[in-house]
Amino acid sequence: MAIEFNQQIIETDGQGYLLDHTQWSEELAPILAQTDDLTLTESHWEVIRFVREFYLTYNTSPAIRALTKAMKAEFGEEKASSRYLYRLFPEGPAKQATKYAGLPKPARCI
Amino acid sequence: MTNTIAILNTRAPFSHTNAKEALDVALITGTYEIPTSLYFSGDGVWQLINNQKPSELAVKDFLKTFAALEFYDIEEIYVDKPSLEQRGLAANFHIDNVTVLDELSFANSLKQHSIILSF
Amino acid sequence: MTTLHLIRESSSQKDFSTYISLVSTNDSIVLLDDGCYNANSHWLTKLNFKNLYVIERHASARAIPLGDNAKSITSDTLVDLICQHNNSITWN
Amino acid sequence: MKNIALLVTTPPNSHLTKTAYQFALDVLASEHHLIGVFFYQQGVINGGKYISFPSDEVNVQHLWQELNKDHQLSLHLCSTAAEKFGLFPAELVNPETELAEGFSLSGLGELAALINKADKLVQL
Repeated sequence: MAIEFNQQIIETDGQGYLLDHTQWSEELAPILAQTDDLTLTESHWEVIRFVREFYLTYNTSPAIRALTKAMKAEFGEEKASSRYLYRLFPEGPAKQATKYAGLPKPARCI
Repeated sequence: MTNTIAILNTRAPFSHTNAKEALDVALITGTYEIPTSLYFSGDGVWQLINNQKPSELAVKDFLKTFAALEFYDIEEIYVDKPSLEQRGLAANFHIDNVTVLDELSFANSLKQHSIILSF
Repeated sequence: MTTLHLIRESSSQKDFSTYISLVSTNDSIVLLDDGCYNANSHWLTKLNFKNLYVIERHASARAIPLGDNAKSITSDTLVDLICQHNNSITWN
Repeated sequence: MKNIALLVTTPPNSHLTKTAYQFALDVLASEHHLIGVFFYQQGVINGGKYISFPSDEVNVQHLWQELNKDHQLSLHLCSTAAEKFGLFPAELVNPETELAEGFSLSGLGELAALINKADKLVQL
């Protein structure tokens, strides 16, 4: 599959994850979210930027528990609860936020 | 009784996939809140040495993931001192919180765990 | 605390030096698969280890003569040994 | 009685895998309980649907399948490893249909669950 964006063809896998994370830009995130009927708010953006930064630093997408632990340090207890994150990303914060952040699909294992 | 798991790494990072596969196990047991400790001896100590550039080999830089271990509650990371010495290596690692142990302390610490997996 | 050490390869295939230092007097060693080739090898006899087991069929299949230093066991004894020790290490 | 779990990392054509199988059989015949086998690394190839052996060689996959059938022993394949070794197309919605009968697809989380339940985890 592919998305046409800014006269560029961006390849994705069957579930909508970018095949090349370097092709991502912030303008692409709302388009990726739209395919799941999700409108991104500033709260979503906090998580998306955080997940992307996590990936670029550690070369892995965080599983939910690591995500909440890492977010706690940056945003405090309230925003780092998995309940809060699931409210934002009902299909699973680790899965969905990584998709809109242009990152590879987390391993099936996790 | 609660199990604690020790993952013993004995191979250098790139020629085998063992290093990465051991790390994957650690990230999962950490995620599942099983107390997880990492041990490095023999050629396994090379996994922690500073200034490696896996991307020059077209290998995904999974070594960067070691720095995220704290988010998986993995804070016990031990290195066998004689293994460093035999290879002429200084305790110069790409992550913090690594404890270098002499031969006997390394063995005693490792063998406290109810489950030991070696890779 | 006692550990069961499982050796499955000949020492010419694997560098055991890192594992040997983990063996303490009360531990046990089991030779299985190609690990049986170590039965009479210098490094092992030098350890002069009293709790040394060999899976009999694995050794006889390989025409490995067993001396008094090793106890021959059948494969099901491995289950008992696993349960009698606190943990096990596979010399990978 | 102890709960024992088994971690298998060698492919079906390796003699080491037969030793792992023999251990599983011995646990099942003992007073202890074998709570599951987790296939990791090259071990996942044991669950490949299309492996075949010459008729005069022992087919270890059949042996695993017998244990699954006769003892309801669960045979977990690490899904990431299974994908890497090409056991099924990554996009498949029901990849389990592409595995040999008796094997199931699991995350490493299943290994963690076995570790939580087991008194002993043996790596063979």
